[in-house]
Amino acid sequence: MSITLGQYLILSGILFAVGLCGALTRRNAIIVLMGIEIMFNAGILNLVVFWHYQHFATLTPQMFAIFAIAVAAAESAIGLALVIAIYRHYKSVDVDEMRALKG
Amino acid sequence: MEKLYQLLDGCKWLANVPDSLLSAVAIVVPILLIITVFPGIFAYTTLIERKALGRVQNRYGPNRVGRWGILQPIADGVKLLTKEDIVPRKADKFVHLLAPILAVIPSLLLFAVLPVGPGLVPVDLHIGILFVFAISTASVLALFMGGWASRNKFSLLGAMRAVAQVVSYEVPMVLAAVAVVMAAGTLSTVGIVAKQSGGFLSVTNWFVFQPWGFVGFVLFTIGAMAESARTPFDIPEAESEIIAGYHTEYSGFKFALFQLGEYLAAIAMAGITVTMFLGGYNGPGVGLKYIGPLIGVGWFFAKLMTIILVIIWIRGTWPRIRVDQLMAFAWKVLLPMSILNIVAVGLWHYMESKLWAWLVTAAWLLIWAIVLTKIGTAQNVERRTYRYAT
Amino acid sequence: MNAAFWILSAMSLIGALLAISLRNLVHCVLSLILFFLGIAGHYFLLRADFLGAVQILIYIGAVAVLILFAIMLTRNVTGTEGPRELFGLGWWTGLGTALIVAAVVWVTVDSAPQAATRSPGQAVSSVEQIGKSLLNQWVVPLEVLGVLLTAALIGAVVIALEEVVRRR
Amino acid sequence: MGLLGKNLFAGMAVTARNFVGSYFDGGRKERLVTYQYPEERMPLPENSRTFPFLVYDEDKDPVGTMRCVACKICEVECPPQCIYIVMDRDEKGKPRQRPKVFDIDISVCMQCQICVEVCPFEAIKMDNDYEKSQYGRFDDLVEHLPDLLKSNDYYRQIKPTEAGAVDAKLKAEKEKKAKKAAPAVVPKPVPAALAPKPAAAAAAKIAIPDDAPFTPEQRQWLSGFLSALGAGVAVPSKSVAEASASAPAEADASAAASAPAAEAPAGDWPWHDAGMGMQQRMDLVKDRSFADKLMAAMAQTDCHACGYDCRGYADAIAAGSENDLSLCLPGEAETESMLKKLMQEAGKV
Repeated sequence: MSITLGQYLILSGILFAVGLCGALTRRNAIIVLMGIEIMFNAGILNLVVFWHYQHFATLTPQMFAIFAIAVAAAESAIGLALVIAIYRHYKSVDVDEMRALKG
Repeated sequence: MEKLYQLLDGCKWLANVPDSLLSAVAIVVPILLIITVFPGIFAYTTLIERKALGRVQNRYGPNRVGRWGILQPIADGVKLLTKEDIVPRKADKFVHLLAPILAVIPSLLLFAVLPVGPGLVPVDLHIGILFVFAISTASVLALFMGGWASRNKFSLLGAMRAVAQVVSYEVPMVLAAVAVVMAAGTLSTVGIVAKQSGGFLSVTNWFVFQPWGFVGFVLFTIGAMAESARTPFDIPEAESEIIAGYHTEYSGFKFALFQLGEYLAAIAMAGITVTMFLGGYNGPGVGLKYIGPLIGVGWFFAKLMTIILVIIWIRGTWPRIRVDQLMAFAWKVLLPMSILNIVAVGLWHYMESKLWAWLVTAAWLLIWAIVLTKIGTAQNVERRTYRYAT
Repeated sequence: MNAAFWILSAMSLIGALLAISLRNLVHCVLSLILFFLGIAGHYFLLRADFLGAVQILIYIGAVAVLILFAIMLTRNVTGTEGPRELFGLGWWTGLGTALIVAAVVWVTVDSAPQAATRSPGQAVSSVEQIGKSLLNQWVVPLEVLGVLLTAALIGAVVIALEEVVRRR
Repeated sequence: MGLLGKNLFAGMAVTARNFVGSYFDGGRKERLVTYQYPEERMPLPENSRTFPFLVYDEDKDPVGTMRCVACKICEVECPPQCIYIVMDRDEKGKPRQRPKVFDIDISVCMQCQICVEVCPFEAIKMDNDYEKSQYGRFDDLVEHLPDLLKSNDYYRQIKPTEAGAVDAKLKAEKEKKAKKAAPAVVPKPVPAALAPKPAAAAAAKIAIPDDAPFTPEQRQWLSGFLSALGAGVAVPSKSVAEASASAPAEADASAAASAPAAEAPAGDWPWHDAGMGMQQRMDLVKDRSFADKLMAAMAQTDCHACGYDCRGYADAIAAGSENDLSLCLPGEAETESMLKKLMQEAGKV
């Protein structure tokens, strides 16, 4: 019984949920960023799964995945730079303390 | 592996053996070969290095254990195995243990795509070179974890320096490899070596004899040396400044693993240089009927050893350069040079008459080389002025 | 085939779960790396080798190291947190939403007609084709991506160094 | 900015030449500097020194022909006090001029060669054998008499020039002593074992000029030290520093030549023989002068440990200028008690 599309979808769904849970519950900004990374990866995994099961003849899903990975990497770089700048201002990376919008 | 598998499948007296066993054997034999041959080369490279450095400094290398110190690596191995393995009290036990293992795994994986002889490649990935670079970036983590886990300021400093150095020399190395991939048209190492075969005595087609190939060769070797923290770039374990860098707090077997990982990475990178620029197993006599592949393997290891000897020779001569010069050299000289090298390959590829192509690319690269070395090194090598705290 | 799938998914699940639940930050990053390895394994399993190699190269090689550096620069270097501030104020809301999302996914997948199993035919994923199509049909997104990456590069540097410049 | 240019490769050429040279240069010694230790040794310069050893003259009877007379000067002078001597006594308790126990703790010895310089009998010399490592740290590293005894030929072999000078000096003294003893009555037959022991150089008491800025106590020590050095022409005009600065061997020769001591011929003192027992000597001086009695109580070795020779010390005590009776080291308690007894009898104390 080879692996079906459904099983892969469930897997990426769970991973997405785990990433979301991490991003929402944890206080440390870096762990939030990690959660976002996990969500990104779950999404891209979905892409590749659909390419593998249904659209293997074309290359567009893979292209899409490559661009998504690149954007995700750029996003995490910017996110971490923001965290460092905020840390310098607030002297802590605790998400709950970042209330004031004043720069 | 596939070739070995077909070989096994083909011969008659193995016919009744179940197919899965054949494929299992076809997988296990190359793995066993990698695990025995290359650590063996590692052991004897350490001996050759110590003897060569000794002879350069007018003294004998180790000659006490065995005839000319032949058994010295074994003696070192046993010593390191029996040494007490000290873990600092405050160290992060799990990460402290994991770091050496992570240092060795990528180095061994690198050998999976190395074409040792015609048809003798453990696995022929069609994303060979990309796989090599993906794995070698993973070794960066081992450095960092080693330095971080031992909770010691010096090793943390060493780890940060090592990571910065490896990451910043990764870029020119990848771009130098891109030039070769463009010329060879494929990412797979076997394809690249095949592209370099033929020609007079199957030597003239090596990429190193093309202008862009030579520049690529130089850039790649510098990058490889910097990545395995050898010769002029051994800042991470500069004894004088920070004791032994990230593996200060390691002793006994874990230290041996770290050394194994480092040296294997250096040997693997030398192997990749041989594959990409010096025509892998190509050499006079590879084409012969029966003994051709054997001569091919001989050529591969001969080139590998010459590169290792050159690296050792450089280690015996050149001074260590400062961290800021190290970084400046990477970003200001190597990176632009490798991008220009890619342009040169493009030119070479699309010009019909290869002679003209050769001349134009050579001129192009020469001009840029002079310009860059003038600009690049002009600022950063002069004496640093120390402003004392006012 | 099946065994590989289960091992890899177990690896990535454990990696993801640990990444968000451990106290020691560095251990979190290590489990995140385990997660990335699991996903890369999945890509290889699905015959998308180029993506697998790219995933290892970009995520494990760069993003993980980036997060490690971020940890070094922000927290006290030991990287451990007390139990008190492990979970945020409204942590249970986060958990609730995550569960709802998981339930929705589960329901949709189950109710959907049994999707086809692995369809036969030669998968198109050799590096050569990817390279060619990247520079033929996809050349505009590629250039846009290049511009985006340089913008991200410069932006990250400017944000991170903002403070240092003004202080002198 | 020579670094990043041509010089990098010039450096490589140098190391290459060095590397190749070390193999094909006929392995000339100066190219590879290492001595393969256990197989080949580094040749030691002649006056290199490690630990002291005791010299004996004839191989057939090392303990007998040992030059050391157990006068304990080296034991006293040794800065880290690592020498321990017990004088050999025959069954009657008469001191035989030889150490029964002579220990040197080579883990304490700092190889300063002072014992060699202060020994008036050229009995102790510095060896250059450095392979003396042992397993134990304490008693293994104490060298006893049998280990210390080495022949004069060994000494001549390891330090030819120095040994030659010492032999010449000893021969000269022997002739001088023989010449002086010949005209007088033939000295009592001394047991063969002791005969060849050369008498101490009869250097006169060193008179330190009066204007020299020393307290009496320092003066007394200094003169002892100087005479022990066997040096010093006792010409009052020459300053002390210059006297002691001259090399002991050369000065000693001049001292022997111009010894002004108005010294009675040795024959006149039948008791002046270290081999005789205390009682025997006392019988000889029963009817002699008080000074002679005091002299007979001495150990008769003229070893200058007291700062004088035996005659001088006795005269000093008799004249009252010297009131410390315990200076005669070889005599040990025996001489001291005899001196006290004589002083009480004479009512001087």
